[in-house]
Amino acid sequence: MAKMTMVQALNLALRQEMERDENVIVLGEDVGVDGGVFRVTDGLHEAFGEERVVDTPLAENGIVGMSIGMAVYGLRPVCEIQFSGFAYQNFHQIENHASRLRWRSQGRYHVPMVLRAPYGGGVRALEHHSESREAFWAHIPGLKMVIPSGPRSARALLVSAIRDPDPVIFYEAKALYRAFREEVPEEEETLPLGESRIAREGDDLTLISYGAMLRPTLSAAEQLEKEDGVSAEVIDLLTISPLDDTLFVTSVKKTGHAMIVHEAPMSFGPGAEIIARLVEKAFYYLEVPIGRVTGYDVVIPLFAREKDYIPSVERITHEARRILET
Amino acid sequence: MAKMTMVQALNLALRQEMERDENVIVLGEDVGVDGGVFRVTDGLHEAFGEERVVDTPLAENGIVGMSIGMAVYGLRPVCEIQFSGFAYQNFHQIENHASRLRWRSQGRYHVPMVLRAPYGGGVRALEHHSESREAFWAHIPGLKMVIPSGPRSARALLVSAIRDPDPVIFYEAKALYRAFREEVPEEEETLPLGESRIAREGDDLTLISYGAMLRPTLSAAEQLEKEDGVSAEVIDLLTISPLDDTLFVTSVKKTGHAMIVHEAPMSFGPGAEIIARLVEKAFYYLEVPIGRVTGYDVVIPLFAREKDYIPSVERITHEARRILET
Amino acid sequence: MPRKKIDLPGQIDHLSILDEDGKLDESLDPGLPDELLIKLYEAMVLGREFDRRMLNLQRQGRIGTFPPITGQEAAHLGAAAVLQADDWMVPSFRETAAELWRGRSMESVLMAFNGFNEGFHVEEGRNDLPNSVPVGSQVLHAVGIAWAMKYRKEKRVAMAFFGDGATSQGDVHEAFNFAGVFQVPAIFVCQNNQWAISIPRSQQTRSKTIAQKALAYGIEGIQVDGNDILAVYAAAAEAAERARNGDGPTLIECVTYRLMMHTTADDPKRYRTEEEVESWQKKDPIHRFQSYLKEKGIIDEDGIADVEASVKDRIQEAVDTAEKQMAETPDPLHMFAHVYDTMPPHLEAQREQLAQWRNNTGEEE
Amino acid sequence: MPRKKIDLPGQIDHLSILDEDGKLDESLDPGLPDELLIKLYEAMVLGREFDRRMLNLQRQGRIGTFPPITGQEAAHLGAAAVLQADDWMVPSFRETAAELWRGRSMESVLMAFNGFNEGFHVEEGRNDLPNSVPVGSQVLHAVGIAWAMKYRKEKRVAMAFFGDGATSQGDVHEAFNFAGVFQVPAIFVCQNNQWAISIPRSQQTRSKTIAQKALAYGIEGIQVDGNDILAVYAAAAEAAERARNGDGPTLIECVTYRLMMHTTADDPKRYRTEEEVESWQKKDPIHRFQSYLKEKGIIDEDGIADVEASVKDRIQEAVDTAEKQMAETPDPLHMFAHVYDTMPPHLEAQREQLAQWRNNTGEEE
Ligand SMILES: Cc1ncc(C[n+]2csc(CCOP(=O)(O)OP(=O)(O)O)c2C)c(N)n1
Ligand SMILES: Cc1ncc(C[n+]2csc(CCOP(=O)(O)OP(=O)(O)O)c2C)c(N)n1
Ligand SMILES: [Mg+2]
Ligand SMILES: [Mg+2]
Repeated sequence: MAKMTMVQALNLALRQEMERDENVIVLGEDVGVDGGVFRVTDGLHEAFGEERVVDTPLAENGIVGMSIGMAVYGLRPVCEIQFSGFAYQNFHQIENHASRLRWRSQGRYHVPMVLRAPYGGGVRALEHHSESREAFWAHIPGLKMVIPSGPRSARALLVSAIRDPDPVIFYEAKALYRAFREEVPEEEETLPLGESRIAREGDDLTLISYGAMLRPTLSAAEQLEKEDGVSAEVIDLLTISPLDDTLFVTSVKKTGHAMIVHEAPMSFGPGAEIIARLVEKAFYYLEVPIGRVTGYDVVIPLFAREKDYIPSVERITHEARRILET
Repeated sequence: MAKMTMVQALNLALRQEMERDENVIVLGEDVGVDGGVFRVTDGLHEAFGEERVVDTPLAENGIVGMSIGMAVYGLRPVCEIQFSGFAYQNFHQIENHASRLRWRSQGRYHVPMVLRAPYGGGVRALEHHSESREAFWAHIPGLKMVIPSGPRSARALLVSAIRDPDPVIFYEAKALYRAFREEVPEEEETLPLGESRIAREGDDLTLISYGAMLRPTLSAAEQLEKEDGVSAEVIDLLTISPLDDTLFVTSVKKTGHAMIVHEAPMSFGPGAEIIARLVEKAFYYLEVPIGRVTGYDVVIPLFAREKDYIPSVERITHEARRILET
Repeated sequence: MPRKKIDLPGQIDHLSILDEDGKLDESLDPGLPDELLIKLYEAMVLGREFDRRMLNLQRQGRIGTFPPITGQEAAHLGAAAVLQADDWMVPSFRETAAELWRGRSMESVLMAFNGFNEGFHVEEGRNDLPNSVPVGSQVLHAVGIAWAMKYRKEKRVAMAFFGDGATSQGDVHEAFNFAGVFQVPAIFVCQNNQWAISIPRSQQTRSKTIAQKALAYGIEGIQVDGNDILAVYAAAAEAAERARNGDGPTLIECVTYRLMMHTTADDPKRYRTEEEVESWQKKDPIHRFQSYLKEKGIIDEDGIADVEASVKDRIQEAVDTAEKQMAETPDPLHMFAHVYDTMPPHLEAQREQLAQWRNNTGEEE
Repeated sequence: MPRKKIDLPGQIDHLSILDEDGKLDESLDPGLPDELLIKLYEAMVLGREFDRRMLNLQRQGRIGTFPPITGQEAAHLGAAAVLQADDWMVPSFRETAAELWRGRSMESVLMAFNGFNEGFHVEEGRNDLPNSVPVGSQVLHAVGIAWAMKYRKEKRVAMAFFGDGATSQGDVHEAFNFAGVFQVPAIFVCQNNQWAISIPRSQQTRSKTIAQKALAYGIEGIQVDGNDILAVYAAAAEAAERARNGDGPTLIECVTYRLMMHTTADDPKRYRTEEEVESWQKKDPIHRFQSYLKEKGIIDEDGIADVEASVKDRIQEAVDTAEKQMAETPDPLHMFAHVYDTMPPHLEAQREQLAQWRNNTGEEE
C-alpha cells in the first residue's frame, strides 16, 4: 500500500485498467501529451501511446458522441470532460443516446463508457469551473452517477465504473484532488456501484453526504462528539444514482434525526430525493424535520466569496445542533 | 370571451404581445411559413412578416444562443424548441449564459427571453418526443420554469413570461394542446410567475400537480369525493421554479395528507423538492408519508405502452386511498 | 484590396451518370453486374411500395406517424449498397429502403412506427444502429464506430446518414471535424432532399452546396445526383475504398427530393408549391433506373410486373405478421427491461408496484 | 473518376502589410492617422505590461489564475480598434488589450481574476459582454446582437472573439451558419494562436486554414498576419464596412502565437519546444510595430521610454486602487444579488439565513 492523493489514485485505476483491457481508451482535451490539466492522465500517453490516450479537438459534445460510438462497438472509452461545467455541451448526447442505447436497441447494444469530470469549488478557479450539478445526471434513467469521497474510493469506484456495462458519469471533487493522501492498495480493488457506505457510526443523528462534502461532514461529526457528546452516523453515498437508500434509511430508523450535506444548490438538488426516500421509508421514525446544508440557490460566487457558499464545518455543526435541539 | 384550445390561447398571447411590443420576436424551426408543427404560431408570419417571425436553421443551440444575444440587446425573443426532447442541445447556453448573464454582468445585462417547448406524452408521438424533464431546468439558479395547465393559464402565463425580465422556460403539454377548450378573455390577462393556485378546495388531502397531470388529478379528486366522500384540495403549481411553497404548505397544514402527481420520472424529479419543502415547513402536520404518483424511472415507452407509464386517474385514486387508509 | 490568394487543397465535383431519362454517361458507368442492378431495382420498388402501404395504414390509424422516403430511394439505397455485412450503418429516420436492404424486417419497422419498443430491436448480425430522431445526433456515433474500426485495424467502414437540415447542427460539424482529425473510415451521406420540414435548403445554409462543407474540415467531398442510383453507388464505392485504404472520411451530398410530406403529421402544401413537386417527380429515381434497365435489356414489362407483385406480397405478409404480433396484449412491465444491465432495486420496486397494481385493478374491474 | 467541377464562389486571401522587421508593403498601407498609430502602440504596450504585472501578482498570490495575452496584442487590438462606441464586442478571455481599449478598467480585470464578482460588472456606455469562459459559447451571442442591430436598422456591428480551438465547437459552427443565413452585421475574429492549451492547431482541425471554413457557410473569410496590427486593422475595417453596408458577416483568421502559458496554471514546457516559442518571438507584434513607427518618424527612443513609464504608472495606480477595493471586507450576502430581477421568497429566506448565521457566528467568535 502506498499513500496517494486522489489524482494519483485515479491515475493508478486508469493505468491498471488500461493494462488489463486493451479496449480501455482514454480520450479528451489535453489528456495526452499534457497529462490532463489536473494531471490525472499523467504518464498514460507515454505508457500506452497516442492510439489509446487520445487528445481530441475542443468539443465536449464531439468527445461524448464519439465515445458512444466507440462503446457501442465494444471499446471502453473513458472520456475526460475538463470541467463539469462544460459537460452541458454534451448533455443531449448523454440524455438522448448514452443513457438509452441499450433501451433504444432493445438490448442489442450497450454503452460501457465513463465520463470523468472534475466538479465543485474550493480551488480558486475561474468562472464556470466550480459548479456541482450532479442532480442533472441523477434524474436520467439508464445512467449511473458516481462521486467518490477520497483517493481510495476514487480508485475503486473508477475501476468499477470502467468495467460497468452501463454509462457512468464520474464526478471528481477538485477540492479533493490533492487535499490529502490515503493508503491505496497496489492490487486490484473495486467498490460496487449503487452502494453507499457508513463512513462513521453513531446513534443520535444521521448525516448524509458525498464527494468533497464528506470531509467537513466527518469533521462536524467529530466536533459534535467532542463538544456536545452527540454521536453522529455519517453515510457516504458514493453513488448518487441509482440511489442506495438502504443504509441511510436504516440509520435514520435508528437515530430519528437526519441531515443532508451537499455543495449543489438546494432546490431540486440531490438532497430533495434523499428526503423523499426518507419520508417514504422512515417517516414514522423521524423525530424532527430533515435538515439540508447545501449550496444556496445562486451561482457559486467567484472564489473570493465561495467559502461562504460551500457548506463549512461550522454551518454543518450549527444546523446539526439546531436539529438536535428541535 | 371565446372558447379556445390551448394552441389558440397561446397563439393569442403571442399575437397580442407582438402587437403591443415590437421587441417581441418569434423564432424557431418551422415557426414561420408553416406556423409551427403544432400551429401555435399559425398566422403570425402573415401578420408580422419574416422580420418578426423567423424561421431558423435546424440548430436548437443556435436558436437559443442567438436569442440570448437578441435579449441582451433589448429584444424579447420567444423561441420555440420544436420538442422539449431537443432542448438538451441548448442546455449549456441556458445553464452557462441565459440563466446567468444578469449575474455575469453584475446587473448590466439581463436576458428577457422565453423558450417555449412542447413536453410530455399522450399524443402517439415518435421516440424522443414525449419526455417530461422539467426538473433539469428547475435546478438552475436564475431561471424560471413555468408549466400551464390549460388554455387560460397558458395564455396568461405566456404573456407574463414574455414580459418577465428574466429567462423563462415555458413547457406546453402536448396532451393539452387540443384536449379541451376554455373561456379565454380577449382583453389582456396575466398571471404572476412564481405563484401557484388552488385548483380545487378540499379538507382531507392535498394533491399537488401541474401541467398535463392537473386534469387527471382533478378527476381523481372528483372521484374520491363521489366514491369515498373524501374532500381533496388540488394545487396547480403553474410555476415549477422558483417554487411557490406557500399554498401547498398551508393546504397540507390543513389536510395532513399530501400527494404529488407528475409525469416526470420519480427519482430526483420535481416531487422530491415538494416533499423536501413540506418536510421543512409542515412536518408536524403530516399525518402520513407524502405520496408520489409519477412516471417510472425509465424512458417513457413508445406510445403503445405509454398509458401505463403516465399517471392515470386510476393510479392517482388508488394511491390516494392508500394514503388515506394508512 | 489586393492580397495573396491562399492555395487551397480540395475540389468539389458533381457526379451524374444516369440522366433524367435513364440515359447513361458511358464514360462513368461503374459497370455493376446485372444481378446487383436487379437487386437494387427490387429494393427501390420495395421501399416505394412499403412507403405507400405504410401511408395507407397510417391513414387508417393502424400505425402512427412516420416519415416517408418516396423519391429518395436511390439516395440512401445506392450508398448503403456498397456496405459489407460487417460494415456499420448509422441511420437517421429516412432510409427505410436501405434499412430493409441491410436486413431489417418490415415487421420491425411497422412495430416501431406503431409505438412498440420491440420494433427498435436490432437483431444480431445486422450492424446498424436504430433510427435516430434527434436530428444530426447520430453522426458522431459513426465517427466513434469508425474510430474503433481503425483502432482494431479492421478494414471496415461506418456510414452515417442525415439530411440537409442536419448539417446545421453542431453535432454534425463536430463529427466532420473529428473524422478529419482522426482520419477514420467514415462515410457521411447527406440526403439533401431540399427541405427540412418547411425550411428550404437555401434557408438552411448560405453555402452553395452541402458538399463544399468538406473544405472546412480538410476532408473529401462530392456532390452527386441523388436520384441517380449509379452515381450514388459509384461515389459511395469510391468513398468506401478510400476509407478501407486508411485515406480518411468522405462527405457525399446526394441531391434529391422529398416527394411526400415530412411525416404523416405534416402538410407540405403550407410551404411549397405543387409545381416544385411536379418538377422533381420528373426526376424520379425509380423511373429513370427502370428505363435504363429496360434499355439495357435487363428487365422487361413482365419482369417489372413480377417485381411489383412479389414486393406487394411480401409487404402484405409482413403487415399480417406484425399486426398479429402487436395484437398479442403488450406487457407494460416490459418498459423496465433494457434500462440497465442489472435492474437496480428502485426499479425492481417500481416494476413490482406496477405489476401488483395491474393485478389489483385487473381483479377489481 | 472524371466528373464535373463545381464552380464555387468564395476565395480565401492572406493579408500581410508590415513584415517581421516592420517593413511596410506600401501598396496595402491602410493609411491610418499618426494619432491613431500612436494610440494603438500605447494600447499594445499597456496590454503587454499589464500582462507582465498580472503574472507577477499571480506568482505572489495576489490574484488568481488568468490567461496571458502576450504576443497576441495586435490580433485583438487591431480588430477591436475599428469598432465605434455603439458597436458591440463579444470577447472570449484572451483579449485584455482590446477590453482595456474599449474602456474596461484594469481594476475590474484585477478584481475578476482575483475572484470578485464585482470585476464582471460592465459599466454603462461600454457595449461589451463580459469574458466568456465556456469556449466558443459566446459567438452565438454576437450573432443575436447583430441580428437585433439589423432588425432595428442600425448601422452597427457586433464583433466576436474566439480562439483556434473554439472553431471545433458546435456553437461556433452554428454561429457562422446563422450569421450567413441571416446576413447579420457580425465580425468573427479568430485569434489562431496555434494552441488550445496543449493541442496544436494541426490537431484541432484538418483544414489548412481556419479562414477557409467561411466557404462552408457562404460567408466572407480572410486570413491575416495576426502579429501585424495594420493588416488586422485593415481586414477588420473592411469587414466592418461590409457589415454596415448590409453585406453580411466576415470571418477573420488572425495568425498569431501565444508566447506565454495558456493560463498561469499551465506549463507549456510539457507540450511545446523552446525553439518554437523563440521562432515566434521574432515575429513579435509590438517589436515590428515599434520599428515601423520609428522608421516613419512617429516615435523615437525617448517617446518609447515615455510610453513605457506612463503605462507602468497607470498600472501601479490600478493595482493600488483594486487592492484597496478588495481589502474592504467583501460582503458575502452580495452573492444573492443579480440572480433575478426580483428576489424570489426562497432566496430571500436563504439570504436571511446566511445573514443571521454570520451575525451569530460573528457574536460567538
Ligand atoms: C434535434 C432535433 N430538432 C428538431 C427535430 C424535429 N425534426 C424532425 S425532422 C426535422 C427536419 C429534418 O430535416 P433534414 O435534416 O433535412 O432531414 P429530412 O427530414 O429532410 O429527411 C425536424 C426539424 C428533431 N427530430 N431533432
Ligand atoms: C467549453 C469549454 N471546454 C473546455 C474549456 C477549458 N479550456 C479553456 S481555454 C481552452 C483552450 C482554448 O483554446 P483556443 O480556443 O485556441 O483559445 P486560446 O486559449 O488559445 O486563446 C480550454 C480547453 C473551456 N473553458 N470551455
Ligand atoms: Mg431534408
Ligand atoms: Mg488557441
